[in-house]
Amino acid sequence: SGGSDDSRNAGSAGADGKPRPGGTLRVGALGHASAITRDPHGTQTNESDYLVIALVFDTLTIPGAKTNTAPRLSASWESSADLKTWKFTIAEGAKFHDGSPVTAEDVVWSLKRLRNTPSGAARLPGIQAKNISAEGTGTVVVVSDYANADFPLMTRFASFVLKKDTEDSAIEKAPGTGPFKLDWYRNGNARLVRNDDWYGPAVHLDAIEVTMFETPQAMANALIGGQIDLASNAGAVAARTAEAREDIQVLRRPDDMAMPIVMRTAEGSPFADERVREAMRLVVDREAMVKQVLSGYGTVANDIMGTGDPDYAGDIPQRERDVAKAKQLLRDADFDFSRTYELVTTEDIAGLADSATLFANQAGDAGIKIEVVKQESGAFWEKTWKAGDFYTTYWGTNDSVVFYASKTMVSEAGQNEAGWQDAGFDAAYREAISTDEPKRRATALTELQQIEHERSGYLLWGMADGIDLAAAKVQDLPKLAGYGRVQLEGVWLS
Amino acid sequence: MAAPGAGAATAPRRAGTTAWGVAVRVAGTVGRRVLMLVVLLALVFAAVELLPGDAASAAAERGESAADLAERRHLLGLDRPLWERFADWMTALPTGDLGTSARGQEVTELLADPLPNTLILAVSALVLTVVLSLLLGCWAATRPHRLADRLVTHTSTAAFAVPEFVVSAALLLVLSLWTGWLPAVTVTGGDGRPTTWTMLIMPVLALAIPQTGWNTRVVRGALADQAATPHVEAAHLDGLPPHQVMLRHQLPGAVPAIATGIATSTGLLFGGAVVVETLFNYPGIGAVLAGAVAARDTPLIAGVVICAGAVISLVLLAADLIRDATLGARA
Amino acid sequence: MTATVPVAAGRPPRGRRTRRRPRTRTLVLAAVAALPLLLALAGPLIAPHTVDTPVTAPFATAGDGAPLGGDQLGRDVLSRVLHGGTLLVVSALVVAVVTTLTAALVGCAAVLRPRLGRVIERTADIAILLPPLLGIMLIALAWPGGGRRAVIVAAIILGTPYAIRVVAAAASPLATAGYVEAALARGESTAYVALREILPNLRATVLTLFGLRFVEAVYVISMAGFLQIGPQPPASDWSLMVRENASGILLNPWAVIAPSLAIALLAITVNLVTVSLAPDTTAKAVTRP
Amino acid sequence: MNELAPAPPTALAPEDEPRPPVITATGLAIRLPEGPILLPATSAEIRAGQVTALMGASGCGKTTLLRALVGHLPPGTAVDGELDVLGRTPHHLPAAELRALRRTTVAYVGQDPGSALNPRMTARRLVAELATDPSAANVLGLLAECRLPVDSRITDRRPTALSGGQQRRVALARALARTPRILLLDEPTAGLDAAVRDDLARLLRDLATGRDLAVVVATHDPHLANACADRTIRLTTGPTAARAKSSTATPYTGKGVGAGAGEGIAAESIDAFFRNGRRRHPVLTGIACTATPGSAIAVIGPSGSGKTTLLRVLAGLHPTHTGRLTLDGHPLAARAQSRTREQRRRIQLVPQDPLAALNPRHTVGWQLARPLRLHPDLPKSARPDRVAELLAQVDLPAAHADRYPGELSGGQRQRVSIARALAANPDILLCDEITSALDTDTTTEIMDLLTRLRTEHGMTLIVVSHEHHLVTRYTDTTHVLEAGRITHSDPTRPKR
Ligand SMILES: Nc1ncnc2c1ncn2[C@@H]1O[C@H](COP(=O)(O)OP(=O)(O)OP(=O)(O)O)[C@@H](O)[C@H]1O
Ligand SMILES: Nc1ncnc2c1ncn2[C@@H]1O[C@H](COP(=O)(O)OP(=O)(O)OP(=O)(O)O)[C@@H](O)[C@H]1O
Ligand SMILES: [Mg+2]
Ligand SMILES: [Mg+2]
Repeated sequence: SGGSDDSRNAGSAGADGKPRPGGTLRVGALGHASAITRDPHGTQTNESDYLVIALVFDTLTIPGAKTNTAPRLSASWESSADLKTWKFTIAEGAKFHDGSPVTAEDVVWSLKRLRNTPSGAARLPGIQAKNISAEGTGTVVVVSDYANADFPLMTRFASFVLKKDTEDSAIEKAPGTGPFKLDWYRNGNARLVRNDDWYGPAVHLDAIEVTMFETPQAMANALIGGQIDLASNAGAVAARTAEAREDIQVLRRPDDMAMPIVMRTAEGSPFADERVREAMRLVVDREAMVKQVLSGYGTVANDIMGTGDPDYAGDIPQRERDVAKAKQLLRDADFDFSRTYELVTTEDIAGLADSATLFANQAGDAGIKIEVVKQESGAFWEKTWKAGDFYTTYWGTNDSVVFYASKTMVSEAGQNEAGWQDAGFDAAYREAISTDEPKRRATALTELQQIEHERSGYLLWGMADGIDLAAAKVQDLPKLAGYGRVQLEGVWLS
Repeated sequence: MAAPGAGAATAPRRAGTTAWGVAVRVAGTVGRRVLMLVVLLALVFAAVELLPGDAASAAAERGESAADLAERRHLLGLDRPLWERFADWMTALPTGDLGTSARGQEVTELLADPLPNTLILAVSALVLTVVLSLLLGCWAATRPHRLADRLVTHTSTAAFAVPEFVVSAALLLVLSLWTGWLPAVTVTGGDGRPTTWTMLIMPVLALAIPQTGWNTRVVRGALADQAATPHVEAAHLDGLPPHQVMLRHQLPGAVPAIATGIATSTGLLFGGAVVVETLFNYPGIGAVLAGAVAARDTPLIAGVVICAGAVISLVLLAADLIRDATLGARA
Repeated sequence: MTATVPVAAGRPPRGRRTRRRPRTRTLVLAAVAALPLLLALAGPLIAPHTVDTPVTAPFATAGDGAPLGGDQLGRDVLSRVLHGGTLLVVSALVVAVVTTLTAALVGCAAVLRPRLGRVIERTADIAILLPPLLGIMLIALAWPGGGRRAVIVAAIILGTPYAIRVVAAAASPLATAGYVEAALARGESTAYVALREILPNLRATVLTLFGLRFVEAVYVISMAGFLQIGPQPPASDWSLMVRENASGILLNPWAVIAPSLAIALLAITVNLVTVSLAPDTTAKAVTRP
Repeated sequence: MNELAPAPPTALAPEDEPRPPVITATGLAIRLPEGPILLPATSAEIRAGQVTALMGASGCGKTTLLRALVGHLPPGTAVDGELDVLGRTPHHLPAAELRALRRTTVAYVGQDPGSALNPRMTARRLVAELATDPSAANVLGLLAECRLPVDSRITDRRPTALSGGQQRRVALARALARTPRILLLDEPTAGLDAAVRDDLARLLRDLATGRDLAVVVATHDPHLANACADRTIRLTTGPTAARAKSSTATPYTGKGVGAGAGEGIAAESIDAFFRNGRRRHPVLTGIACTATPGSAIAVIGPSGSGKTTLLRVLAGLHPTHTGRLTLDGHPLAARAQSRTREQRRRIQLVPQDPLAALNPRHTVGWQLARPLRLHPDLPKSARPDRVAELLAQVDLPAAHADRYPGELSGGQRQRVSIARALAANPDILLCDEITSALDTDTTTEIMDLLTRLRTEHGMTLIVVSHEHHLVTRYTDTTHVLEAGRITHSDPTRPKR
């Protein structure tokens, strides 16, 4: 299956007509000096690093617009009938920057290297290193431990391909296969030049200069001051500032970021009772949250994760605020109103702590006392995440309902944030991933989403738009949510 | 009677008047400063150890298991006793090796680019601070209790109270966003340095303004103390012009206190750099430090501390030598 | 013919006569200067809105209901500014008072006990090598639940050695003063000598120190607040406001300017008060024989 | 109104050629509004080429008058009458003109010139700074003129390395360097021994005649006035400083602990030194002396021989020494802090420097009352009376109890310092140049008082002084201290 030709998801050539070749695009991206990573298989907490890596190296697949997995280094893929064995065919004419062709051996070596990193199990779920092999020079075979109709989805973000047997010490200078070659890299900043030999569609830009910014604010200031042409993921406030200016375009990429509130469903938690969770979901004023926390740059959500999925169940009725009903539910569930509940949050991303604050304020209307506790990022991820009763979390890839189901909601999921165990949900999930028959799959997915909407541990009040700011001359910017924003190879300057 | 005072003008030390004596004294002073740096490092090492969490968990990502963490801990050597790690780190120091960060990079390498950048920033700010605060302080001190004096005193107090981030915000708003005179942020080139020198102006100003406030107060205070000494009063009674009284009689006595004030400022400048560099996206040590503390990256923190400590030690050393010189130890 | 020598100090020479007459001018001055301080403390009583309910759009410009516009969540900037000073003032006061008192007592004792003096000098020398902000970060991180208390403790720990040094420096010439020796020789205790003989002569130093310590405490606490150590978001705090709202500075400058001004004003105020209380050190020069 | 008392006609100035006075004061009075009078109405004329001595009891306004001449009065003082210094009135001059007057015409050397010299400049630079001709030759000439041995390296030393007498002469050279027309000196001989004093007198005479200077010397020392003054102006005491007669006051003595009993204080093989870094620099060597109750011992010797140090050793204020101290046979610790309260109360020191001896932040009354607390048997209510009594004993009005030390004259401060030592009711009183700032009458009264305490209550007196007549009149044993050793000890006069 798969292999549609929308690798250029942002491909509409714009009203101005034909793309003009040449020019240097100056991009700002967020990052911290202390977190700089050069290894494509490392943990890139810096967007700037990920951007550079994603332009220099290629993954097997990339996020797409029509189907959420689009081909890249792998031109096409197919699975066995049991949905366990997947075969990826390497794109015609794919070459490393040093001129040598990309072979299946290179890909196998790279995937195995990825699998053997500390977080490899999470990045290639269900795949063991020994089950990755080459078939000839152009095909890679991956065997999953269980049926997984959505496996190609997993190869979108980290499956960067390097030359076989690249030394760890040579990683920083290792040739990639991507649309741009590394000219220089220094402390998070880099200059990339066009790879004229790229196997993909024509690249128009001569070069891309990446500047790392510690704060979105500094990045927005740089854009306003004309020091960069594109501020990647600049945030809503910067967008509002720029809105009035004609020389700056504001790009909204919907369904970019989810900031759900997690309620622990396990026994012993105050939210173990389904009715309490329902009440919480009724108490939140979603419009107000979107307006105040996201400055309006977002959409109301319906407690289902993966809003950008083409299979998203938009027909499930939107839950509205109903304080009276919430109170009734709470009373039925013998909810302890005298207690003050701690809502733990962290300040990793803009708006997260604000959402908690505002929610606490809204919950007060139903007589629920909530105190927001802000934890330092490290402590939050170590102590609260996956363990706390009541906390905020965030996810940046929202184009797959199944992705969330597998990663965070099915009973055995490694990152089951709410400790949720629901037999009905598990069954629906299994049904969905073990078939590639569209109708069966669609029914299963709808069922899955319905259960999630009713009973899960998530309160998803809204989705933040991804917001890029760009100078007026920048054309054909990527429009996909999340990491889709790094696909800058189609951009040109007018 | 020991005079544990920065500004206490004690009897001239006459430890040595020969070249050899001077050398011994200077060596002693340097040795003492180095020893203090070592003590400080030990303290910081221990303090970082007290922090909850460690480098392994800080560098971990979502989905890592306990076994992965233990493995990472072992790789980073975090399972060895603290003193052993400290000893290793210390013994490698003289070879210029600052150890390996929690993310496995050479600390020396991590600091190679940011440190010079921060030094450029801090030194420019320090020079500006010294010049401005001496001028303002002396100017105010020659007009005691007049409007100019009060104005300088209160303005400098306010300037000091207003932290760098407020000054930065104001500068940014006025000099860049509204007028467009200066680049809003620093953009670095392939050589790791800011591409134009104009990018330095705002960060330097943001650092220098609060410190100038503090040092103007110090200078003004030290000069007021000196003004109360009988020999300055006598100089006035001898009919010397005010600038001459200031330069020959008042200022030399105030130098030790001023020098200590400036040394303190150096520490504050490093702190301020953390904020200012973030706001102006300046590629310096401040950003590295902030990240290192968040990540409990002991070797990296220690690396930054030793750099900052060494610079402050140098300033203090200069202060020591100036104090000796003005007290006439070599007379 | 009677001529009066102008009072160089701008206020009557201190002494018996001025002591008896209430120092009206100083009192009035202090009262006026203390007004913003009181406002910071009493602000919550007169704030029009609560600090946590949005009343307008995020970063809305000044207008209906919100005289200084809205902050990043659309909460009333004016109310938050009025609320945001109390804790800052109280924390800074605590830091300044504790630091100054400790410094005054230990500093005086240090000059009477040279060994203690040397220990303190060394400690201060080491403390001075650690950039204060780094110290605060370490202490605050070592005590994660500490919040504001951690910052206060850190500010005290980091500020005291230097403050002691300043007092000791000012006190060291007094240790050999005739009256101190006379007091020691007639059998007074160290505490008495430190408190009643040395300290009164350091009034100017100690008051100035207090003023500067307060300002420094405001600086350090707001710096910590800016770095998200100490006061935590839903709370309104001037430094926090500056940080939170910095991104919207072009949308509603007041959200940043108002708390910044408040911080600056507070510092000037406290300084005015201490300056008006501190005796004029230059006045003593003229009463020499 | 004060009288102009013409000096004995020893003056060399020719009487037949009257020159206009350089300074004229007519009914000049200085007071604080609603406060005490600092200088009662005074008229005087001062002429060039003459040395004018300004004399009068302690606290009569000598220092105040000199300050008025350089336009340097305490802030807030009111000035009545006329003052004309070469056609100008100093306290009315704008800052710039006043500065020019001080720079070129009127040179003032204060009572304590040592601390008025910048400790960071060498003697040579100090003089050159003010010299109208700053050439090396001229500067050395000036220093030589002030009797400093210029051929030694002394001119390259900083003030801290100079003795008190040398400092005084550098200050004088600094004053002369700007070729002034008027030279004002305040108590130039306080604390100096006779030889230095005579030297100075000759120098002043030479300067007045040789340079045609108007020299004004404020002093309480009749010898100096006799030796060099052409004219003497006597200031009478103002009404507020009216003398309290001390003869009526009976000293309070408490229980008279240890009076007449015991063996007194004894020192054995005392070696005292100063530490300078690691090096020791000895001041006293092998000192042995005993003072039995009721005795009076004088310690004399040249300046810098260690007299003050010896007293401080006894008082426990100079702990860097070896040797044995005993009080009534019991060992006495080297540090005052290590002695018992009673021991500390029994030994009292009146220090040499009256300025530093009193805490500027406490009133005279407070400072006198404090030692009274050490008497367990003196009721609290009796303390104010006792304070008044102590003030009367040293010839000060009771109203001075309300004053701060800064509001007293040099001599008044010295007397308060004595009163404070007496307040502790000591058995041993250590007196370090306690009369250096006092006029003859006051000196006599104080010394008589101390003698009475000695004879009636067995108080031991150890006196350091330069004034030979005092030593011979009031003590019975003299120790001569030279370079840290007692070279000889003589009975001053037969024991009573
Ligand atoms: N600031 C002051 N406030 C009140 N009274 C003062 C002040 N200064 C000086 N006096 C008083 O003025 C008088 C004159 O003081 P002055 O110093 O001129 O005396 P003097 O003649 O120099 O005495 P001595 O020989 O003791 O030095 C003294 O009675 C003194 O108590
Ligand atoms: N702090 C010090 N350090 C080193 N030497 C000192 C110090 N103080 C005094 N001396 C020296 O000790 C010696 C004795 O001093 P002391 O004060 O006892 O002399 P004195 O006999 O009282 O002299 P005077 O008559 O001038 O008061 C002097 O030579 C002096 O230079
Ligand atoms: Mg006098
Ligand atoms: Mg002496």
